[in-house]
Amino acid sequence: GSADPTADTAANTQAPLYNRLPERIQKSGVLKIGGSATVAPYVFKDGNEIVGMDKDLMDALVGVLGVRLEFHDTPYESIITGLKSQRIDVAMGNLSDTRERQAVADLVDYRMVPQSLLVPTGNPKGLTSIDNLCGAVVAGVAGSLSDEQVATEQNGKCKAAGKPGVGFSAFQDATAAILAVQTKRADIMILNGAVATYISNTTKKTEVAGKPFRPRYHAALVLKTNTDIRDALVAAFTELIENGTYAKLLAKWDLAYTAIPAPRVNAGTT
Amino acid sequence: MESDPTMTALLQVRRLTKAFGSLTVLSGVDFDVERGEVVCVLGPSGSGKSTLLRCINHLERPDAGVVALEGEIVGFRRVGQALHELRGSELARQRSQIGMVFQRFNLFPHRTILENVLEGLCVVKKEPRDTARPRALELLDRVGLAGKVDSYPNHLSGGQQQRVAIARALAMRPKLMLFDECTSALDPELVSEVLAVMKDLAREGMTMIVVTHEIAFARDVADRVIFMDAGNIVEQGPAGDVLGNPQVDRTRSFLARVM
Amino acid sequence: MESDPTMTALLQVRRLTKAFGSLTVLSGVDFDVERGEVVCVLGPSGSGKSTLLRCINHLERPDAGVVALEGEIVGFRRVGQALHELRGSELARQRSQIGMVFQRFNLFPHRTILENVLEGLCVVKKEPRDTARPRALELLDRVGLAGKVDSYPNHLSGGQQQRVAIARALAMRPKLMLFDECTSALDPELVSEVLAVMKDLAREGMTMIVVTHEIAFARDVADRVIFMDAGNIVEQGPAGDVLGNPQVDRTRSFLARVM
Amino acid sequence: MTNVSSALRDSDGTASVDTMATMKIAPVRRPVQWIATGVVLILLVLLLVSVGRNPNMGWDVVGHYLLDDAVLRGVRWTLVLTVLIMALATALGIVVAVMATSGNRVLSATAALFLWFFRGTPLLVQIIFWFNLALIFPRLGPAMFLGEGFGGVETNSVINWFVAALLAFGLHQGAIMSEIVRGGFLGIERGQTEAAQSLGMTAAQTLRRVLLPQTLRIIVPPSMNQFVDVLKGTALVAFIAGQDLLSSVQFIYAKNFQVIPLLIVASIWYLALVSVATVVQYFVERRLGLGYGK
Amino acid sequence: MTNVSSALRDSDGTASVDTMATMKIAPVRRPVQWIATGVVLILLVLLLVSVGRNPNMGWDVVGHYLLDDAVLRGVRWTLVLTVLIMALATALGIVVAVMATSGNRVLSATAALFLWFFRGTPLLVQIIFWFNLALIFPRLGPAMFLGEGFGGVETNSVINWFVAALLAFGLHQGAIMSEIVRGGFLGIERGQTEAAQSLGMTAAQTLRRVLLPQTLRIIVPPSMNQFVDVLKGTALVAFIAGQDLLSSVQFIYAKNFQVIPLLIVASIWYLALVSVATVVQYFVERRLGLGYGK
Ligand SMILES: Nc1ncnc2c1ncn2[C@@H]1O[C@H](COP(=O)(O)OP(=O)(O)OP(=O)(O)O)[C@@H](O)[C@H]1O
Ligand SMILES: Nc1ncnc2c1ncn2[C@@H]1O[C@H](COP(=O)(O)OP(=O)(O)OP(=O)(O)O)[C@@H](O)[C@H]1O
Ligand SMILES: [Mg+2]
Ligand SMILES: [Mg+2]
Repeated sequence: GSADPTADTAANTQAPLYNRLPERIQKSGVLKIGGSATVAPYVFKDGNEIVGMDKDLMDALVGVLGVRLEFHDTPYESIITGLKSQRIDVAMGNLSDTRERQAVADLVDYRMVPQSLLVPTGNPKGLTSIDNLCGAVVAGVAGSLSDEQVATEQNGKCKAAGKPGVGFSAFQDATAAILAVQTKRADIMILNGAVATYISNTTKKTEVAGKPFRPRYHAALVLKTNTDIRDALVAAFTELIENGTYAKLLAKWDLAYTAIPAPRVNAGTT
Repeated sequence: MESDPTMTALLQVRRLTKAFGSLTVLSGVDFDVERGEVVCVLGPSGSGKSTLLRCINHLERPDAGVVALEGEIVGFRRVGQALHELRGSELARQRSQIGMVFQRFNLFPHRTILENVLEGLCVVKKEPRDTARPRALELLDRVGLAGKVDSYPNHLSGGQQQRVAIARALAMRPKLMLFDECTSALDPELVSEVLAVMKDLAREGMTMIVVTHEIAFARDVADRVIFMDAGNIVEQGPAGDVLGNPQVDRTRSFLARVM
Repeated sequence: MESDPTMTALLQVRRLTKAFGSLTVLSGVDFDVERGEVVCVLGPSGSGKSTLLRCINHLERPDAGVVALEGEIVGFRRVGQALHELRGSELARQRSQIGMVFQRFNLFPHRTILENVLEGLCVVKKEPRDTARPRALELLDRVGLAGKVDSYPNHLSGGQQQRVAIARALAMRPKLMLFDECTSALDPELVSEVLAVMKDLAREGMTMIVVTHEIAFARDVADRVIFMDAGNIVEQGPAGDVLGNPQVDRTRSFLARVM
Repeated sequence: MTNVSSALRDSDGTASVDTMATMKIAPVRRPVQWIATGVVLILLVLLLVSVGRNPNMGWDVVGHYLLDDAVLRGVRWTLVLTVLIMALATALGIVVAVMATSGNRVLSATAALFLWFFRGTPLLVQIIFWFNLALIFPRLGPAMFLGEGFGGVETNSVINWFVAALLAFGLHQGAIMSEIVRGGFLGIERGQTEAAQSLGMTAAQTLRRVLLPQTLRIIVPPSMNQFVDVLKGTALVAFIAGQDLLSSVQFIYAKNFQVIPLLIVASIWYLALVSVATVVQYFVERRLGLGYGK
Repeated sequence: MTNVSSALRDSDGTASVDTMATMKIAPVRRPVQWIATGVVLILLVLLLVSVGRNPNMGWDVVGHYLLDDAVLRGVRWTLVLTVLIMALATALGIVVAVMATSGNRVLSATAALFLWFFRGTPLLVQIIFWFNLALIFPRLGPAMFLGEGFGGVETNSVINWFVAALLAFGLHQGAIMSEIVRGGFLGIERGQTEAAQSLGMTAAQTLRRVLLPQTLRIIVPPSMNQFVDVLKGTALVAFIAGQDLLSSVQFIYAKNFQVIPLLIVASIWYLALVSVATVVQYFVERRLGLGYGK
């Protein structure tokens, strides 16, 4: 595992929420948080350094909890197993809160992110909303939840209206999906709004079309048995929201629109 | 190449020369073989006997000189004043007229012995299996293997394998048969069964060139014996003369050692 | 196993029996070999000659009967009223006292011929290279290969390879040497050079068992000839008697065919 | 007739050689072997029980998804892909191996270049390239060499994930197979070619009737390694929106986080497919081995 | 001394055999070969130009990242991993091959089971399993067989991505190498073992001094295929947060989305490494080939 070299402050027993932490974490003085460092702008690598919106949030969290952050780059496959084998205590990143996932872990919701439409620059097909997708091909990321669902729904609607249907292909990750849009294999991507904004700012070949829609919670995962850590996280997020750090950080990454008034637990409804 | 086939010898070898790198293996060999003649080639190891046979059916490309079967050059075509090498089906047709039996049998191990004999007939001569089969069976019967037609080569003794190899070559109705030490890889007791088949062939008038170390066979069967050393024909003549009363030292010392 | 080595024959073979599946290859073979004796074993292919040699140095495990070298059972240890097979280093030590030369040479192709001869000395006898080397060179000189010590086996002629194989076996100072048709894979002219080395060995008093088809060699060198057929010793006696005046039909017909 | 000279002594308790020749040879016993078997088996059972009862393995989830429609569809695609790829790769491998051993310098250089490139580049890269070929060549045909204007068919209409996978895997495995086939050719004695030639077979007939059938026997075992490799390797099609076995379980666990049980589902299927393939291999080898060995 | 009987005719313009025997044999010309070379080369150049000038290839980005620190670090990790894995796999392969051919039924069954399992399960699954071994065995040691109470070292402290990769690849490649080594053993004549035995070598000496050195020569070419496979296959460590070449470019394009140029960077490195390996192979084969062939 790769510990973040920037986070090596010693345990601070004076921190406001130090006493909310379970004893074993107080003893070790370390909170181990895992996430996949391949999703800009949430957690990604800049050179050798782990950066991103969620990385900033993690630093702020351990700040109010008074422990040191140990970040583990943890690909999706190893998140639950990592929690169970205690390689990590918490998982954060581009993780949506859904009913299915609530069956496996407890999710502390700390942000609400809508979906966006990403199209080639100039939007050649003039696609601006999920309601005019008839005849288009949608690219999405395997396992991301809304895109496939949206495509299927719209496909049904178009067919019912006697129009050409909506095609859908799911790719391993966002980079592969973007290539599909670039090669005109797909006409449009449906993806997480923050990621879409980041991509359109980075590549110049794509732009965000229409308005964001269907927001959903992003959450930090803990094992269901670790209610103590869950509660500590809720308290920490509450503290960050109240002391203004939360708003400041979201603003820094142009994500102020994803703010929620208070953290919630397992609030996802789809 | 409109020569009258009845006027020339069946096989004419002229100035045949072959080198491997700096090693000259044949240095201008000349001889003829008449129809029905049996020629035995003797000589020490490395003297070029195998290379001579291999040049005759163009398994080896000579550096100079020619081999002609019934007046037709083997392996080359004359264009103006030069010879151009033949390729593909034309060369294959010429080779199919010359049968060859190898020291190590070289049967096709993945086919039964009947299929081995049918192979040339069906693939090269494109005879239908129905008509080829009786002929193959007849040949296998003739070499004494009628009972083994469905065996695989590796399940036969060396002597049996070599007899299949002879049958396989005969199936093509060759005009000339080449034998390259075809009994040297055999157990002593098995040698005689192969030699017996070859004697029969000779008696029936097949033209044969036989490279061998079996002096007794040469004496009994050969019309002519050729003795080679270092890529040259050192001595040749009727079997009785060369073997009984060799004129050249090299022949004499060789015969002393192997007899 | 405390027998007095000077009182018994060097090698005793008793009731030696071996079958492969349902095929009995040796059916109770008995014979002795005295110190310094040269025994030639003749017989048709498949009569069990190779299997006999291979049982003597326990490359093949007999089904019944024993082989004893200087009164010590080869390959087994007596425990109460039964024989238990030896394994590992004890068997290896026994084998190192019996040299064997194979039909197909079986030199180690990845080592030079000097290294081939050193292999047994350095690996099995654990002699230091410095002392082993002069002995290996002397042996290679003795078989006439002093000039080739750094060649690889595949670059030598068959006759040369077989002479290296003999040197390799001799390097172990064996009490008994076994030769299994060690000239059958050779060109006729090369046979004599190997036989010459073997004659020298015999003259120097090495005890040898020689499976061969070279009748002339047997007549010249053997103290005794054993004729085998179908896993039995059919006839044995002084070379002159067995070869000149065979008593048994099978021997007579075999000799007629290979002589 | 024999000149047996050994003394028939039985002094100081040692048996004479003649006595020993009548003794029973003890059947080979291997107590260590049996103890080892026992220990290995017990450890294996303990390990299996330990793994089997581990709640993290989620056997109920495994059971639920083992015959799930999406998984079965994945199995079908994986099989179809693998079979087609191996067929393509074998054909290509034979052609390239013939080129490499042809003695024609242009052909053998082309073969070497082919091998170098397609064996040396990561498969993932090749897959992504083929799938996104339109990025480089929007149209296939003369336009590829001469420029847009010269026309050709639209690339995206020809290359879907399936075609891209076939091309990428086929070329890559073709390169590997060519080495295997070349090894097979080297394993056939020179005398076989010469025997065929002296019967009057042309080079093509020799190849088809003599060399290839014999090579087959040699190349089946290493090809099996390749088959298994491709079977599992097709998982890479997940990168180009393909639908093989592994990507179908990835789709499922991406939603429900049941990573371990779903990977077990995939493993069970792969092991089953490999086992079936091994049985098939056994019979194929037996058929091809006719005429060899005992 | 010769009995030449051919008539020295030169009628109707045909040369006699004797005349033809003096003719020059035309040097082999292959016009088709040269035309083919030309066409292939021209097409290749056109293709290269077409690809080279394509803006989507992003050659400036390629140049920028080719020697990037993160990429170089990836190259180093890939090399270290590959070399260690191959060393491990070869050692393991030899042991398993010896077991498989030992004639001891327990050993050969164990070898077969090993092969079946580790060759048959997808590598990805094996990697994820090893990385998350703590899930099944929180402690390594007696606890694995007997239950938590019996102690052992903490699994997560032992198994990081590197150890997990070594284990997963080492076992998987070890299974494949065992088949390769077994093939090598089969390729050695039985006579070699017998010659060694009759010199008095023990089984271990025979293996070490006679069989293995000769096997080496046979197994180097297929091992090379495996080496190349592992070199590229290590990319799978991306699934367990490893840091090899391919994952290091994936990290970069996750940030800047320059997928194609960065895949080209990886390809260039892989091709370079494979080329170096091929050159090394050439010299190794030449050394091992001493004593064989001409
Ligand atoms: N393909 C080849 N390349 C190089 N040298 C060769 C080749 N074929 C044969 N030679 C060499 O040419 C010489 C003559 O070989 P050839 O096989 O014709 O002899 P031979 O008389 O048949 O001997 P033998 O009785 O051993 O079969 C030998 O020195 C041999 O090493
Ligand atoms: N390992 C084995 N398995 C089965 N049968 C065998 C084996 N070794 C030898 N045989 C058979 O045992 C018989 C005797 O073989 P052996 O090699 O001892 O005969 P030989 O007298 O040496 O014959 P040759 O002169 O051909 O070498 C033969 O029929 C042979 O096929
Ligand atoms: Mg020859
Ligand atoms: Mg024998």
